[in-house]
Amino acid sequence: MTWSDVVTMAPFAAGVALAMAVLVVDIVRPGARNPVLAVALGGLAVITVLTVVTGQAAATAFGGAYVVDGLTTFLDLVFIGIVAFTIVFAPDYLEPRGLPLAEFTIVLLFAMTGAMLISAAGDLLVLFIALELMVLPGYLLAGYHKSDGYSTEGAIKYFLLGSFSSAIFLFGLAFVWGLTGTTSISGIAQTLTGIASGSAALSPGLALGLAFMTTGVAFKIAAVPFHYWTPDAYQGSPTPVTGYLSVGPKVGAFALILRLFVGALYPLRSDWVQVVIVLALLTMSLGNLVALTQTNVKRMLAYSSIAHTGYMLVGLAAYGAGRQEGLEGLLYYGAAYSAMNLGAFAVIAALQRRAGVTSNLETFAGLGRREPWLGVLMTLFLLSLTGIPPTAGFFAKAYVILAAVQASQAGNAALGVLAVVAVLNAAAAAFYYLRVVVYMYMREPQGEQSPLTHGRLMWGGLAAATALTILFGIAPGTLLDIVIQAARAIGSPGAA
Amino acid sequence: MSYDLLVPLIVALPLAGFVITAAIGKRLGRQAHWIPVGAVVISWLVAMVVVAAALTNAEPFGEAGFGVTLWQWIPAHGAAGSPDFIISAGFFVDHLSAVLLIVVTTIGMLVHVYSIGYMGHDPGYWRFFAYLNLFMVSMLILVLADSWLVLFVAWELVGLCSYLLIGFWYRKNSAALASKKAFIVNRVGDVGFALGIMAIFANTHTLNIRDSLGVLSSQTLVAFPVPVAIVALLVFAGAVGKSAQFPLHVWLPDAMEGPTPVSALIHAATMVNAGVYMVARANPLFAAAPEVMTFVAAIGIFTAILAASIAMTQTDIKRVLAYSTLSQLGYMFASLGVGAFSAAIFHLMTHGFFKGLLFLGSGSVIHAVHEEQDMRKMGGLAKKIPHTYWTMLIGAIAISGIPPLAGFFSKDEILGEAFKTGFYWVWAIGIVVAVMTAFYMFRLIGLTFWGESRVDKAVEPKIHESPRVMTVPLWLLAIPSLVLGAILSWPGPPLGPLFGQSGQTGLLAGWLEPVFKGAQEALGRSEAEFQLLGIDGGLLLISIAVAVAGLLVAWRLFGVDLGPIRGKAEPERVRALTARVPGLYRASVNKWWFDDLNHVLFVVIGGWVANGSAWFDRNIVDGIVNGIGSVTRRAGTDLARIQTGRVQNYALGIALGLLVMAGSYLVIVAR
Amino acid sequence: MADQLDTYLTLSGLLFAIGTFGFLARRNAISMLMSIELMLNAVNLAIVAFGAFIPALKDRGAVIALLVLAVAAAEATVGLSIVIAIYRNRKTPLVDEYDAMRR
Amino acid sequence: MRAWLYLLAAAVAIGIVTTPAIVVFVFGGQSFDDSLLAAFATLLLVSALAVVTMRDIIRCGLAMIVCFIALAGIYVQLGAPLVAAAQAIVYVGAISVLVLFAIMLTQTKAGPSQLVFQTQAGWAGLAAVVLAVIIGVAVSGTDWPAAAARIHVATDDLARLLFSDYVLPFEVVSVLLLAAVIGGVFLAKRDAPAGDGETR
Amino acid sequence: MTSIADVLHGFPILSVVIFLPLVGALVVAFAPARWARLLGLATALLAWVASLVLAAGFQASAPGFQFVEQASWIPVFGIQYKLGVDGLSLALVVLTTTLTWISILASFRPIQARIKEYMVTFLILEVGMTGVFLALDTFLFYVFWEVVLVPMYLIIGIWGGSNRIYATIKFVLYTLVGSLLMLVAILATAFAYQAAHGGSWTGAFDFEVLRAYASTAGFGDTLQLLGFAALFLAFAIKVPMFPFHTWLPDAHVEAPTAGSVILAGVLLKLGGYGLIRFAIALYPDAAVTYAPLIIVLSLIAIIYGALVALVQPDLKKLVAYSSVSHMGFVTLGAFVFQAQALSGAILQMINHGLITGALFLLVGVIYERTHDRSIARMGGLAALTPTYAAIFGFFIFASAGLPGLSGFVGEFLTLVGTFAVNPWAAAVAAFVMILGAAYLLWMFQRIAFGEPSAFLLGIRDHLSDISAVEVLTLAPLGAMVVAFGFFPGLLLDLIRQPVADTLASVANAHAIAIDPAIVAIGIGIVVAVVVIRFLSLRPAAASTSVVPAEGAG
Repeated sequence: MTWSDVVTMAPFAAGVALAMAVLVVDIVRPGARNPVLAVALGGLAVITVLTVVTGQAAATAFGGAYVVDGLTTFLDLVFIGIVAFTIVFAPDYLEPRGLPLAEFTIVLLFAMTGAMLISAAGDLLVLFIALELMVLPGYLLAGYHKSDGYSTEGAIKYFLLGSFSSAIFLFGLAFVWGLTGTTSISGIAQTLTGIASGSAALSPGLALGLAFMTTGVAFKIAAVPFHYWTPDAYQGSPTPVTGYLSVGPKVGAFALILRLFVGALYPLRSDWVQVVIVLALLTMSLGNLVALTQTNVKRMLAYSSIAHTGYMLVGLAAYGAGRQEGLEGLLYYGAAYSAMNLGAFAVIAALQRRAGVTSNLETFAGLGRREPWLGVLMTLFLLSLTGIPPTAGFFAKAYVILAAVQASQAGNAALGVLAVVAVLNAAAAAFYYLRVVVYMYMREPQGEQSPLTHGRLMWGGLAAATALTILFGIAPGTLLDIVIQAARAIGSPGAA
Repeated sequence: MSYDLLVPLIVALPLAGFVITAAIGKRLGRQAHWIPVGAVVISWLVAMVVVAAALTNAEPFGEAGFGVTLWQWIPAHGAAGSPDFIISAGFFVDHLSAVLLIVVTTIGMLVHVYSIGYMGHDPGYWRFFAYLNLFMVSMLILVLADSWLVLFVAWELVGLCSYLLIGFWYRKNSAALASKKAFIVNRVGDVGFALGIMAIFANTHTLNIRDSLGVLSSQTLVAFPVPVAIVALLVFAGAVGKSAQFPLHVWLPDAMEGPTPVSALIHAATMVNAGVYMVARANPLFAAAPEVMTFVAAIGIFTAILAASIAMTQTDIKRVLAYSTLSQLGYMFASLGVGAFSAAIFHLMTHGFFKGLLFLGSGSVIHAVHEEQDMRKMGGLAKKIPHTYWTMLIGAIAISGIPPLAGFFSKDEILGEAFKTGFYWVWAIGIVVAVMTAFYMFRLIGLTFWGESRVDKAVEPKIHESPRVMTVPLWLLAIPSLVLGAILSWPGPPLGPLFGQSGQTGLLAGWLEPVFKGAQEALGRSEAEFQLLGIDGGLLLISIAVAVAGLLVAWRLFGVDLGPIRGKAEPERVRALTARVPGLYRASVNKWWFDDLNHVLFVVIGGWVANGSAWFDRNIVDGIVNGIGSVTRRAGTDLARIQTGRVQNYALGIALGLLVMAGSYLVIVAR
Repeated sequence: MADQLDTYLTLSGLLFAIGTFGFLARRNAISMLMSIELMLNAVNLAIVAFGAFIPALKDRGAVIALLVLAVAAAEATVGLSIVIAIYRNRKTPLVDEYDAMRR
Repeated sequence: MRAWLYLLAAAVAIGIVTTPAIVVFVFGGQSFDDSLLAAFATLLLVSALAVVTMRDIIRCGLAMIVCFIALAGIYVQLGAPLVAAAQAIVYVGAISVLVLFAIMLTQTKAGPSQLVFQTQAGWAGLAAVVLAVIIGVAVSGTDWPAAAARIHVATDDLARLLFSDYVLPFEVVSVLLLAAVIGGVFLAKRDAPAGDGETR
Repeated sequence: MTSIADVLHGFPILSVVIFLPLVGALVVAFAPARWARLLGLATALLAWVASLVLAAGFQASAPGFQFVEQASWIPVFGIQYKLGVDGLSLALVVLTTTLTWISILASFRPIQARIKEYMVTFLILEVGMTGVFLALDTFLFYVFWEVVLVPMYLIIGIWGGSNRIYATIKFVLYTLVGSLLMLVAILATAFAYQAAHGGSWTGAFDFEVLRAYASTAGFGDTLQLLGFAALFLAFAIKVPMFPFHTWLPDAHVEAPTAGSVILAGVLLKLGGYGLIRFAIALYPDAAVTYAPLIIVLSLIAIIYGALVALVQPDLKKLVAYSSVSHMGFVTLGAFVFQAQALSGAILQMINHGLITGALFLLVGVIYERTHDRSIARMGGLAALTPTYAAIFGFFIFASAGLPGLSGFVGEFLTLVGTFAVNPWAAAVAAFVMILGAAYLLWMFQRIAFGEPSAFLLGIRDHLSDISAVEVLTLAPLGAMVVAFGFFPGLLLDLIRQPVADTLASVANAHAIAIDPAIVAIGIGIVVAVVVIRFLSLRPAAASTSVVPAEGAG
C-alpha cells in the first residue's frame, strides 16, 4: 500500500472515516441529533469534493484492484447523493418512533462505502466483498425499527434471501476464477476475449459460473424471477430506509453489473444479452402488473422499482446489442430514478412524521388539500416515475428506449419488441402512479388532521430532490455530459 | 342607381329587416311589423325595377342576363394538380330569375301584409316577422344565385326558415315534430344535391352555374369523371326533397303545422317551387340526359296522382291544400320531364298565386272559426265571410283548370306539351289528376262554404270576416289568379311589344325562350304553331271537360250554392261510394301509409340500427378497451399470488430461476 | 481420485446442493442460516481446491478462502442479530410464519 | 442403557464413514489419500445431510460442527492448513457457538415437536438434486487446467500475499466486520419498548 | 411605416405566447386565492392578445415557418428548442388562446372549489397546447404533447362529475399508450436520420430537416410502416378515430364544462394537427399505403358516430359522439391527399373547435341550473329560457353544417376534395348530413320544444335564462362561426401554404407493398378480439339504451 494508493482511494477511505467519526460523535454526545447531522452532511460534502478531485484523472491503485475512472466518479456522486438525501429525510421519521439517528447514519455510511467500492472495483474479490459491505448494512437498516414486526420481518426475508443469493453468486465467482485463473477484471476480460474470438471454447464450468453469477446479480437488482424479497423488504422497512433500499443497493448492483458484465464479460455479450432481454421483459411486465393491484403505496413503489429495474435492463440489453447509448441511458436512468424515487419516499416519510400513519392509499386521501405542497411534490415525483415530460423520469425512459430502438434498427429485432413492451408498460404504470394522485386530489380526507410541521431540513431535501427531478428533465445537458464520459470509461462497444 | 347596387339591394333590404327585428323586435311589441314589412315592400319595388329591366333586355342585362359579384367567398386553391375551388358570392339576374322574382317578391310582400292581421295576437309577433324576412332573404338568394354553392346555401337556408316557421308554435309537440321532419327529409334530398354539386365540380372544375352548364351541355367527347346522367339524377334528388316529390313528399302535409301565412308563402308559393326552378335552371344538364328527364316526368306525374288521391279524402282544410300543392308540383315536374320547361315555370307562377290565395283564404277561414281546421266542423260560411269566400272560390276555379282563370292556361299547356312530345302516359295520368283536382277543390269549397253550418255552437255567433289587412291581400292575389294565365300566355300584341316580345308564343314563353333555347334544341323540340282548331284545340277541350266533370261530381256529392246552381250535399252517397272501394278509400285516408312506412324504416329500423351501434360501441368497442384493462388487472392479481409472504417459497422460486438460468447457459454452451 | 480437481468440485457441488435443500426446506430461521453456512463452505471448498490445482491461482485460493470466511462470519453476525430481533417480536423462529406481508 | 445406544450410534457412524474409505482403498488403487478423502467426504456429506434433516435443531448445530471439522480435514489434505486452521477457529469456534447461542435464545418449548420441513420440501429436494446434477455435469464436462501436482503453500507466502496483493480486500473485510458488529449489536440489544408495530 | 412583422423581428413572440400562461400560473399560485379568477382570466387574455399580435405580424403569403426561434437544448442529440409558426399552427394557436380565456371565463361560476389550483392547472394546460402547435422539434413536440396530458387529467379528475376518476384514468391511459408509442417512433426516426448522416445527430429531431429528408431520400419502408402506425395510433386516439374513441364520451361527460370545451376545442385538434403536420410529412409513403384503411375508418367514424349519437340519453355524450363524427371529416380530408379536402379538414378542425366548444358551453349553462344533463328530463326550454334556446339552436344548426355558418365550408370542401378522388367515399360521408341533422334536431326538439317538462317546472325558480357573462363567452364563438361562414377566405388564405407543403411531401410518395399475410393476420387479430369480446358478453349485459319514442323521417 503506497501513498498514491491511499490518495486514489481517498473518497472510500473518507467514507469509512466519516462513519467512524459519527460513531465518535455519538459516543461523545449520545442521542444528539444535530451534531450527527452536521458531521455526516459535512463529511459527505468533503467526500464529494474528494470524489470530484480524485476523479479528475483516471487512476488505479492496489495493483489494479481499485480503479478510478469516469464511471467511478459518476456512481460515487450518485451514491453520495442518495445517502445524503436519506440522512436528510430520516430524522422526521425516526424521531417520532424513538429510533436513534446515529447508528442509522453509521450503518448507512458503511453501505455507501460498499457501494463506492463496487464502482471502483477492479478485482472480483474486491467486488464481492464490497457487495457484501453494501448489502449487509442494508439488512440491518431494513430491520432498523426492531420493535416493529413488519420491519424485522422484512429484514429477515431480505437477509435470508440475500445471503442465499450471495452464496450463489460466490459459487459462480469461484468457478469463474478457477477457469480464468485470475480475479482481476481485466485479466478475466482478456481470457474471455480469447474464448469469444474462438481460440478457446466456452467450457460448461465457466457457463455454470456465469449462470450463478447472473442469478446472484439479478437478485441484487431485483430482476424477475429473483425479485421476491423486494416487496416485503420495502414494505416492512422504515420509510427512509425503503427509499434508500430502492435506489442505493439497486444502483450499486447495477454498478456491479457494469463492472462485471460490461467490464469483464463483455466479450461474451452475445450470450448474456439474450438473458438480459428475457429478464428485462419479465421484470418490467411483472413489476407493473402486480403494482397495479397494490393498495399500499410503499409496496406499490416496491413493485414499481422492480419495473424500473426492467427499464434499466433495457438499456443494458441495448448496450449488449452494441449501442453505447444503452449504457448511457442506464446510467442516466439510475441518477434520475434515484432523485425522483427518493423524493417520493421522502414525501411518504414526511407524512409518517405523525406516528401511526400507514402508507396505505387512504393516507393520501385529500392530501392535496391538507398538505398542498407535499401533494404537489408527490405529484411531480409520481409523474416523473410515470415518465411524463418535462421530468427526469421522462428523459431517462426516452434514453433507454432510444438505445433499444437503435439496437433494433441495427438488426436486433428483439430490442424493438423490448422497446414497445417498455412503453406499453410505462402506459400501464401510469395507472397506479396516477391512482395516488387520484387519492390526493380527488378523494376527500378521512377526518380532519392538523397540518404537519416539517423542519427546514426536510423541505431543503425535498426542494433539492424536486430541483434535480425537474433539472434532469428540462436541462439534461449537464448530466448527459457526465454520463457520456462515465459510459466512455468502460469503453464503447465498437472498441471492444 | 346602378344595377350593381340594386340587385343586391333586393336581398339586403329584407336582410336588414331581419337583423333589426331580431335585435330589437321584442321591444317593439305590436309595432314590430313596420320594419320587416317596409323592407319587403321596398324590396318588391326594387325587384320590379330590376325585373322590368331584365325582361326588356335593358342594359346591362341583355338577353343573357346580368351578374354581380359580391366577394370571393371560398378561395380554396388547388395544389399538386387539383383545380382551384374558388367560389364567389354573387347574384345573377336573367329572364328566369326575373320571373321568379315576380312570384317571390309579390307573394312574399302580400303574405307579410296579411300576417300583420293573422299573427296580430301572437306573443311571438316580432319573431314571426324576423323569420319571414329571413325567409325572403334566403329565397331571393336562391333565385338570384349565380353559383351552385350559393344556390345550395340558399337551398339550405330556406330549409332552415321552413324549420323555424313550421315549428313556430314550438310548444305544440306536433309542430316541433313536423319542423324537424321537414328539415331532415329535405336533408335527404340535399345530400343528393350536394353530391351533384360535387360531381359538377369534378366534371367542370367550376361551380358557376352558367359556366358549368355550358361545359356539361357541350357534349364534348372528353368523358366526364361522373356521367352526366348521374349528375342530373343527383341534382334532381335535391329538387325532389325541396319540392316534396315522391318519395320525399311526406314532410309537406305535416308542415301545415306552421302558421297559415307560412303555408301560403313557403309551402305553396315559393320554397317548394325551388326544386322546379332549379331543374329548370339546370335545363341544359337535363337535356344532356334525356333518360333522366323521363324519370323526372315519371316522378312528377306519379306524385301528382298520388297526392291528388290523398287530397280527395282529407278533412283538414290545410292538408287538402297541401296535398293539392304536391299534386300541382307533380305537374310541374312532369312538365319539366317532358321538356316543357316554360310550361313548368308558367304553372309555377300561376300556382304560386292561386295556391297562395287558397292558403291565405284558408287561414282566413280558420281564423274565422277560431282556429278550427277540420272541414267537418265548418260549412255554410259563404255568407259570413264573403271576401274570403269569393276569393277562395276564384282560387278553386283557377286550380281546377276552368277557363279563363289562370290555372287553366298553365295546366293545359303542360298536358298539351306532354301529349305533343309523345309522353301519352303523362298526359293520360295528368287528365285523371285534373278530374281529381277539380273534385277535391270543390269538395273543399262545398264542405267549407256551402250547405249547413256544422260549426261549434259556441263559436258560431263569433264568426266574423277577417280585417282589411288580411282581405286586401286576398283580393290582390285573386286578381292574378283570374287573369295571369291569360296575360302570360297571350301570344301577340299588345302585351308582347310592351315587354319587348314579338314572337308567336306566349308572353312568358317568349321571356323564357333564351333560357331554354339550348335545351330545346338539344332535345330536338321545335316550337310548333298553336293550333286552336287542330290538336291543341282538341286537347284543350278534353282538359276543360274533365275539369268540369270533376267539379260536377263534387257538386253532386258535397253540394253547391252558386246563385242559380244549387245542390244539397249527400253524405250518404259519399259513404256508399267509399264503401264500394274500401281499399282505395282507406289508402287515401291513410295517405297510402307512407308515414307508417317511414316510421318502420326510420324509427323502427333506424332506431334499431342506432341502438345496435350504441350497444356495439358500449359492449364491444369500449368493452374491448375495458376488457384489456381488466385482463391486465387480473393478470396483476394472479401474478401477485406468487408473493406468498413465505421466504422458502421465494427461495424455491429463486432456485428454480437459477436452474433455468444455469440450464440455459449450458444449452448455449452446448450449441 | 484425491488428486483430481473434479472430485473436490463435485463434493463442493454436493455440499452446495445439500445446503440449498436445507435452505429451501427448513422452517427454522437458524436452520436456514446453517444451510447458508453449508453453501458458503461449499464455495470455500471449491476455492481451496482451485488454489490447489490451478497454477495461476496457486497461492491465492487460500487467501480468498480466508476472506470469504470472514465475510461469512460477518453475515452470520448480522443474520443472527436479525433473528434475535424478530424473535422478540414474533416469539417464533419459524420463518414461514413470518408472512404478515404478501401479495 | 442409553450409553450403549450412543455407542451403537457412534459405531454405526464410524461404519458409515469408514466403509467408503475401505471400499475406495480396496477397489480404487490402494491410495491412502483417496481413502482418506473418501472418509472425509462421507463424513462431510452425511453430517451436512444431518444438518438439513434432523428434527432437533441443537443436534443440527452439533452436526454442523462435525461437518466443518470434516471440511477442515479436506483442506489439510488439499495443502491449505492455514485455511483449515481458520476454518476450525472461525467456524467451529465462533460461528457455531454463535449459532448455538442463537438457538438457545430462540428456542420455544414447542419447537422440536413442530414440523421440520416446509410443505414444499419435496420440490426443494428435487431442485437440490437437479442442481447437483447440473453442477456435476458442468464439472465433468469441463477441462480444468489442472496442475501436474498439487502445490503446498507456505503460511508466510500467504501472509505476504494477504498484505500485498490482497491488502485492499483485507482492509475492506475489516470494515465489513465492523459494520456488521455495530449494526448487529444495535439490532440484538434489548431496548426499552418503544414504538409499536405500525410501519407498513 | 413599420409593420407589425418588423416590430416583432427578433422578438421571441412564440415563446411569449407559450410561456406567458406559465408566468401567469406562477403568479396565480402565489397570489391570494380570491384573486385567482381575475388573474387567471387576465393571463389568458394577455396570451390571447399576444397570439393576436402574432397573427397580425404573420405573413400568410410567405412560405415556410415564420418567427422561428432556435436554441440548442440537448446538444448531444441535436435536440433543439425550436419553434415556428405557419398558417396551420397560427390558426390553431389563436383558436387555443381564444377558447382558453372563454373557458376560464365560463368557469367563474361553476368552479367554486379550489379555484386557485384550477386556474394554475388551466394555464399550464394552455402552455402545453400552444407549445404543441408551435414546436418544430419532434422531441420538443412530444414534451409539450405530454404536458397537455396532466392538467387535463387533473381538470377532469378533480373538478369533474361523479364518475370522474374512471373517466380521467381512461383518458390518460388511452392517450399515454398512443403517445408513448409515438415517442418510440420519434426516436426511431431521429436515429434513422442520424444513421443516414454518418452518426451526426444534428437535425435528427428538427422537423424541417426531417421533412426535407423524408420527401427527398425518405426513410426506410419498415420504419415508415411502423413509425407511421405508431404516430397514427397516438394521433388517432387523440382525434379520436373509430375505434379508439371510447374515452371521449366518458371524458366529456365527467369533465367540467370548461374542460369539455378545451377537450373538444383544442385537444382533439392536437390529433388532427399531428397527423397533418407530422405523420404525413415524415412518412409519406406509409401515409399513402395506409390511406385506404384510414379513409375507411374515417367513414365509419363519421356514420357510426352519428348513429351512436342519435340514441345517447345524455347531452354531453351526444355532443361527444358528434365530435367523433365531425372529426372523421378531418381524418378523411387529410388522407385523400387533395388540396380542397385537406383545406376542408383543417377548416373542419377550427370550426369544430368553435362550434362544439360552444355546444359544451351551452350544455354547461343548463347543467349549472339543473344539475342534470339527461335529454329525457328536459323539454320546453324554448318556453322557459328563450334566449338560451335561441343561442343553442344557432349552434345546433352550425353543428349540423348549415351553409352560411362556418361548419358548412369545412365539410363541403372536404367532401368536394374527397369526391374528386373517391366519389363513393364522399357519398358515404355526405350521408352524415342527414344523420347529423337527425340527432341534433331530435335532441333540440326534445329539450327545447313542447311544453316544459315537469322536472324543469319543478326547479323553475333556479331556471334563469342565460346570463350576460355566459352570453359573453358564447358571443365570440358565434361571431367567428358567422365570420368564417361568410369569409372562410380568412382561414383558407392562411392555410394555403401549409396545405401545399403537406401535399408536396406526398406528391412523390408511393405505396409500400405489404405482405398480404401480415394484413390477413392483422385482420384476423381484430376479428378474433371482437369475437372473443362478443362471446364473453354475459346475456345480462343487455342494452339499457333509450328506444326513441319517435325519430327521423
